[in-house]
Amino acid sequence: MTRTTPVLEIEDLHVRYGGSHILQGVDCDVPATGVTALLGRNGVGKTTTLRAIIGLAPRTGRIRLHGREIQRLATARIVRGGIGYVPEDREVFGGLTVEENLRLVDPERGVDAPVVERLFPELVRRRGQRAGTLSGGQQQMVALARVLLRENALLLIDEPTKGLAPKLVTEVADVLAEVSRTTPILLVEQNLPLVRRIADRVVVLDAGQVVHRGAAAELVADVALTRELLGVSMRREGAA
Amino acid sequence: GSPGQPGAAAGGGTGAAAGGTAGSAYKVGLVYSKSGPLASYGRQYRQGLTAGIDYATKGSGAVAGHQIQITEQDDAGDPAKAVASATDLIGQGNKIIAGSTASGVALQVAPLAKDNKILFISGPAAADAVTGANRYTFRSGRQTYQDVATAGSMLGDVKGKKVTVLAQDSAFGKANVAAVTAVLGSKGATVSSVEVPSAATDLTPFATKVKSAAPDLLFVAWAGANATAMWTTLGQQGVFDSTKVVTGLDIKATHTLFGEVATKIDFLSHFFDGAADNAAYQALDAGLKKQGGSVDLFTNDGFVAGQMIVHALEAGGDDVDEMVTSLEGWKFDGPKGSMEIRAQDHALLQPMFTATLKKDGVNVTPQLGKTLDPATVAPPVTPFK
Amino acid sequence: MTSPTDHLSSTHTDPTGSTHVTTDAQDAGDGAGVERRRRLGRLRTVVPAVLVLGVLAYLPYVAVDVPGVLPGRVNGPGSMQLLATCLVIGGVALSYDVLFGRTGLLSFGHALFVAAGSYLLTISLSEWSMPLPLALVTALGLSTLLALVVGVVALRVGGIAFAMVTLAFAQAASIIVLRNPGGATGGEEGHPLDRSAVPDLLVGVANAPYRYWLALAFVVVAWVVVTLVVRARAGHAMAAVRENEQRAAVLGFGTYRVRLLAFVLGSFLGSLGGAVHALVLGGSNPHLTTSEFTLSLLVMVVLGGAGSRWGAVLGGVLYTYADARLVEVSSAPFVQSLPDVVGQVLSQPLFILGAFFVVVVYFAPAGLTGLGGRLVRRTASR
Amino acid sequence: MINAEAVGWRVGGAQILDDVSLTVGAGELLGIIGPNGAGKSSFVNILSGVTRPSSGRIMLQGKEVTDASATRRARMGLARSFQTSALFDGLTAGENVRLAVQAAGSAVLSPFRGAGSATSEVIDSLLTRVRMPGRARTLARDLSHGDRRKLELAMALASEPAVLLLDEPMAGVSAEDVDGLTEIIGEVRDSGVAVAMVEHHMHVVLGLADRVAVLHHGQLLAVGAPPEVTGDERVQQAYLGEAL
Amino acid sequence: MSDLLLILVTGLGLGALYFVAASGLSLIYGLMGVLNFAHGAFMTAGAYAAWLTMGALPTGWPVAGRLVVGVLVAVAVGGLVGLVVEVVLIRPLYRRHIQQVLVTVGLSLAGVAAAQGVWGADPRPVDKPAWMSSTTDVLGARLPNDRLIYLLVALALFGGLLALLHLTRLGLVIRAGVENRTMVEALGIDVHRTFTLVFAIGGGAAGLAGVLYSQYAGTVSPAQGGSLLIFAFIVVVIGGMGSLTGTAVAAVVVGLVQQLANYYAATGVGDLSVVLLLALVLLLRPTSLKGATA
Ligand SMILES: Nc1ncnc2c1ncn2[C@@H]1O[C@H](COP(=O)(O)OP(=O)(O)OP(=O)(O)O)[C@@H](O)[C@H]1O
Ligand SMILES: Nc1ncnc2c1ncn2[C@@H]1O[C@H](COP(=O)(O)OP(=O)(O)OP(=O)(O)O)[C@@H](O)[C@H]1O
Ligand SMILES: [Mg+2]
Ligand SMILES: [Mg+2]
Repeated sequence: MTRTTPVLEIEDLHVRYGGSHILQGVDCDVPATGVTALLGRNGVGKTTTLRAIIGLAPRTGRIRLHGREIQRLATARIVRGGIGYVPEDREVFGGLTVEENLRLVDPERGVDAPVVERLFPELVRRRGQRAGTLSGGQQQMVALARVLLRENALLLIDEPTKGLAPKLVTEVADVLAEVSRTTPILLVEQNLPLVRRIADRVVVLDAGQVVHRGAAAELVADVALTRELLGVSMRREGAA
Repeated sequence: GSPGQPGAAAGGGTGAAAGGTAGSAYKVGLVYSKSGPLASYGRQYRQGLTAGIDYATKGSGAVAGHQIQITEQDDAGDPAKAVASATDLIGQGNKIIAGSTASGVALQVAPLAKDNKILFISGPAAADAVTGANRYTFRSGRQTYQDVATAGSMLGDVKGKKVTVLAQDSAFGKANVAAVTAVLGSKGATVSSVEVPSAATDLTPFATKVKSAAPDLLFVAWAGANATAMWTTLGQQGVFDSTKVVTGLDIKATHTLFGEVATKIDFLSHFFDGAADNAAYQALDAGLKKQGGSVDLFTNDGFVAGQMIVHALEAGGDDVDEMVTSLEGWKFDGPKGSMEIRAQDHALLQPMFTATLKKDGVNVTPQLGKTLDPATVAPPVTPFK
Repeated sequence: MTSPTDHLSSTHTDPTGSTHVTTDAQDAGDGAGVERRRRLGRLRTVVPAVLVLGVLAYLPYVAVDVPGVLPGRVNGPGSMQLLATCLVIGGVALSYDVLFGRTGLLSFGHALFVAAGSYLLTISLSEWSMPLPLALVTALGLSTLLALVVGVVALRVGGIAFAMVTLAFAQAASIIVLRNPGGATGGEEGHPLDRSAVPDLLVGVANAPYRYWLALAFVVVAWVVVTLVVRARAGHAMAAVRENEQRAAVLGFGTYRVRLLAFVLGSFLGSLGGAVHALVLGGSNPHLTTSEFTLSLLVMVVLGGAGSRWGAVLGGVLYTYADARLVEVSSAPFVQSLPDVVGQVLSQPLFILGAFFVVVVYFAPAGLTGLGGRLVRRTASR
Repeated sequence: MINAEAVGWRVGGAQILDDVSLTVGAGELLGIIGPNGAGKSSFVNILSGVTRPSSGRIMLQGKEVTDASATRRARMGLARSFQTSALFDGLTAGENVRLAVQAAGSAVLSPFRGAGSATSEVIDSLLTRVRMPGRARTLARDLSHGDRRKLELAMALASEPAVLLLDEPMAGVSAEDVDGLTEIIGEVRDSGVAVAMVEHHMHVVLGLADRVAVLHHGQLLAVGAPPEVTGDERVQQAYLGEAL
Repeated sequence: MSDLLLILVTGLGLGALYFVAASGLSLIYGLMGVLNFAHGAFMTAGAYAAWLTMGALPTGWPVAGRLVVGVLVAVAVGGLVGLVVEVVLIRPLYRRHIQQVLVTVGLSLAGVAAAQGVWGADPRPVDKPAWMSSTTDVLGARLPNDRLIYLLVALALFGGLLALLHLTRLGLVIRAGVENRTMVEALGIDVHRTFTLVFAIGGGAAGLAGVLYSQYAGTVSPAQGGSLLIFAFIVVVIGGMGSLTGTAVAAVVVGLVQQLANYYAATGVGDLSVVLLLALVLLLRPTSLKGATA
């Protein structure tokens, strides 16, 4: 791997909610290419990390996007600065139509943007349906399409395949792989086979701290390490 | 040690202010609207009261060497607050309570007077029910019945005439309808009423109803903010073309609110600037000027209350029953003219006025019509329950 | 979108992540020592309550002057009457919290039941010439029946819609009271209490301490009832309905029945408060029927802290106290000395109350008790 | 234990479910799979009484419950979890479970009936069972996503139901815990409960299900033993694709 | 016949007034979930602003001219009040809907009291153009001219607001922000400004309603806004909470029902008619209020 300057640098990131100290000094870089997977057990702070980057969690520490500090900016500014965010619970606008959901980001093209037509033809068919009545998988498509409408310096994607049918998981994996060719992605994912397939690097969190950093292939190869960090082996999972 | 008597003062004394010894003050409590919707009535009353006490004590503010010490409390028009304030004042040893700008307050405070055997002199509250409430309750203003009787006088002989009452559908409105029916109906008029729900915003339907009833006399009993809209609507629908319209004249600030039709209305009046002239009136006028006020509707009630308080104290000193006895049947001259407190039910018999409004530019001033004799507008006797 | 329960999420959490709603229930601890801890916990809620009750019950013997705070002596009639009114309203606020804080029912019609208790008592005493006990039973019975009927209808909808239906019912009642049907309610002038029908101990200025005790007794009754209910299954069911109604239904709670129970229970306590109010004040007045009164109940509960017994009572007491005493502030000399416009504005008690309320909502969103709890914890952790 | 007979559901002019008939017997686990938007959650909603079908009948323990409320069905021994967690957010995890335990009790709703004190052990054991011990005092709102899923399952188990409906219990659960939860669900089934489970994790479905039903565009595409179904070409086409 | 015409026309005029009063309320509620109890105070502010303005302008001007300036000032003042209230009081309480509502309750108490302190509780007369206080004879009915003005203003407001919500990007952002403000921000859209704008628009509409109502009543008084607010609430609820079209329909229905009941029904029914209507709608069509329940 060539050593380029990272797109995102996180130094000593802390998040506290009242008395509980959720992130306790996270340090990591996201390189300017490929997929970086953020892994960890339930509740270790993966989502919180993404939310802290985007400015949705109360944070201290330093976060730099392309060398520019962003930890004091408001969410909207950060996003306009080039970070796209796909939240864990999809959070589509249920009362708005599919079309309106997309037009929110791209007033001109919306559903008719080439990227949507190519990746999510289902949405084009359902453009007039209220997003709240879409199935879980369909909503995930809206959430993804929404950020892809814009040029991004970095995408933060939180468990995009959660609740998707196997076939769609494959499709989403393909979409992400393709997107990652042009845009770096910081991906939170529980589906280890998918991680193995598209991630270049992994960062593993435990109890609010980074406990492992390295190439994805390395982790996959090391059964003992995988078991220690994540409680399972990637290989066996993949066999299922 | 043992806790002693609940409510007793420290050291087991009997009541905080036994008072009475020469030189100590006579305590008078005032419970009236200093704030709230009736605050301007309250202010007039208060200014009148100061002038009245001044007049009756010849400027000394004292009765037989005892200074009259007034303690005020604001009821904001809320009976609950009034009861609490009155309890407090009575507890502090006030033997006389005066005030009650709102009828609700008067009717809830009156029982306290009886319970605690203190003198209560109700203020501007117009409810008929205050008269005859109990032996300890008096009033210093007029009552609804006297208003209505004044209106009736404007028709001359009402026999066979059609009278319509336009009133709000509330206890106040109903009281007016009942009074009109009693006063004019008994003299042979046919009385009907148009009652307006308190929730109504647009009054056109009621104006239309009045119009189609085509009465000889329309009596309007209205209290509330949408009076201007009501008058405008009556004017627009042409009620004034065919009917004599009578209503009560309220405080000065409202004289400009009749809009276009101001000069077409016949007013009955309890009191206004220029309604009468005697020593008491001049004292009132002078007293108000000193306080930066001017003669207006309820300044009379305050002034009269002042006269009654001083008279009661002169005769009774500290003895409430003496005070009551001294007031019963008392005849005196108030700013309106000669007054009499009827012994049977403590009705305040007093002259009433009729008036019209004169517009000159933006100014609107009332002009005196007739002055009615107390007897012709006297309410029937309602003995104590 | 919004539901009246949204707020609860914020009211019940403070930044430390602990909750106050659940103090009764935090015994879901681990195995051993649970029983002891529970008993301790119970002790911790009972002891302060008994202490406060003791102090309050003794007040009529305290002949101390607290100038500015109370009118005259603590046990003087004025102070006693004022405190009695405060307590009654505090109890009524507690009854409202059964609906609002516990079950998440935003009712704008609670005034209806308080007024029903008050008016039905005064009416059955003088109009129907009943003896006091019978009149009391009649008033409570009829009010509860009314609550049942209104509840059955209004609970068909939820959220803001429920608020508006209850408002509609209360408005209707308010209009009816003002219309003075058959001379029964006295219209805007209210209906005085028939003095001859109640014990002498409750009449007259000198007996204000007895009215005070009566009010205190009402608060105790309401407190005990609410405590029992909150600890019982029904209380847990109410919390479940408040937090997530659909979920509660799927678990097998009859949510309609739970809400109805809360509604009727709250209304029953409210009408009891209304009846005591009539006795303490010596009459019923139409202010009780207005939606402003319900609104002020809401204000009280939030002021003190929704979903907490201390909060509701404290809110009610403080609100009533402030409402009564602010008049003094407005006429204070320093206000008179202010520039004209400022002075004119400040001389309106409602202005001060409204502004104070905004400040409380703003700086103590969990209510005054929440604020107190936070301070206690903060100093403790130092 | 529970059967759906020719269930159909239309909403807003669209036929979401069409003539679906399925039965789950005691001690049986039926896996329900199908593409996103096939109508799986809608079907679970109809079984549990959250929505009413436009046609067809639902039988629970031999009685018709088509028009019975969710509450009634819960009382008859039916429990369910939701696809997107539906918890009492303002209460702690322990209280959530306790409510579920209490709701299951058949006692009438008496305002003065005690809350029941023996439940704290039950609560702890339930939480331990779903692999989240020691979280009893955390507010549900503050739980991480995976923990919410587990709590959801604990609540469904709390009532010791006769019929258990699970809507994607594994979604978002960390890989480590998937096996554990799979095991729990297996145990529940083995204790004689009729379980219907919607799930996209194929290895979970294949490992657990006695039979698998495939929904596609609101219709039953196939029902049968797992190998049979996964072997079906149409199922591969519509649902599995080339699995990862 | 002429009576019926008169009742219908005044009913429509009343409905128009209710709509103007309710539209700002509905907008703010629908979009921000804040049931704005201070709306009445906003209306009062508008009414007094217009009254003061009209009084300050040279009396040589025609009344209609002064009124037009007054209306503009009232809308501006209403908008400004809304803006300030949102920025200072509502925004920091973001997501705590009940607290937001309570703040507005506090404001409504304080606002009315302040007006009362400064200008007194008594109503003050306002100037009304002569044409507006006169009538036009149609089929024997004397129709008050001002009702036509109210109708036109209401129609223009309705059209303008609909266009704003459904045709503009601002409208789209507003509708999305209502559902999930955080997510709108996470899409890179500054939602604060949008919401402030909504409050300002709502406040402006309230200011407008305030002047119209003071013209209607012929006076200004501190409690005026509050009395209109009750009807505005009812209209908003019947209209389905936050639906602008629903609000418009409900306003007309409430206006007409009130007038008809007051004229044709026995005394007492008119009083309860609106409340009965509300209860009926809620009980027969509770689903139309789902938006409010969810
Ligand atoms: N608003 C909050 N207040 C308090 N604690 C919170 C809050 N949000 C999250 N937490 C806590 O922070 C921790 C980390 O949560 P987070 O959602 O980041 O976990 P995660 O790694 O994404 O887990 P999962 O895989 O389950 O999604 C959890 O223990 C959670 O309970
Ligand atoms: N109220 C509604 N109005 C219109 N369409 C609806 C409504 N509810 C559901 N649908 C549609 O019905 C279909 C089935 O939805 P359902 O949620 O049951 O899917 P699912 O099989 O659970 O999908 P997933 O696996 O993604 O959760 C979807 O296409 C959805 O868009
Ligand atoms: Mg997460
Ligand atoms: Mg689903």
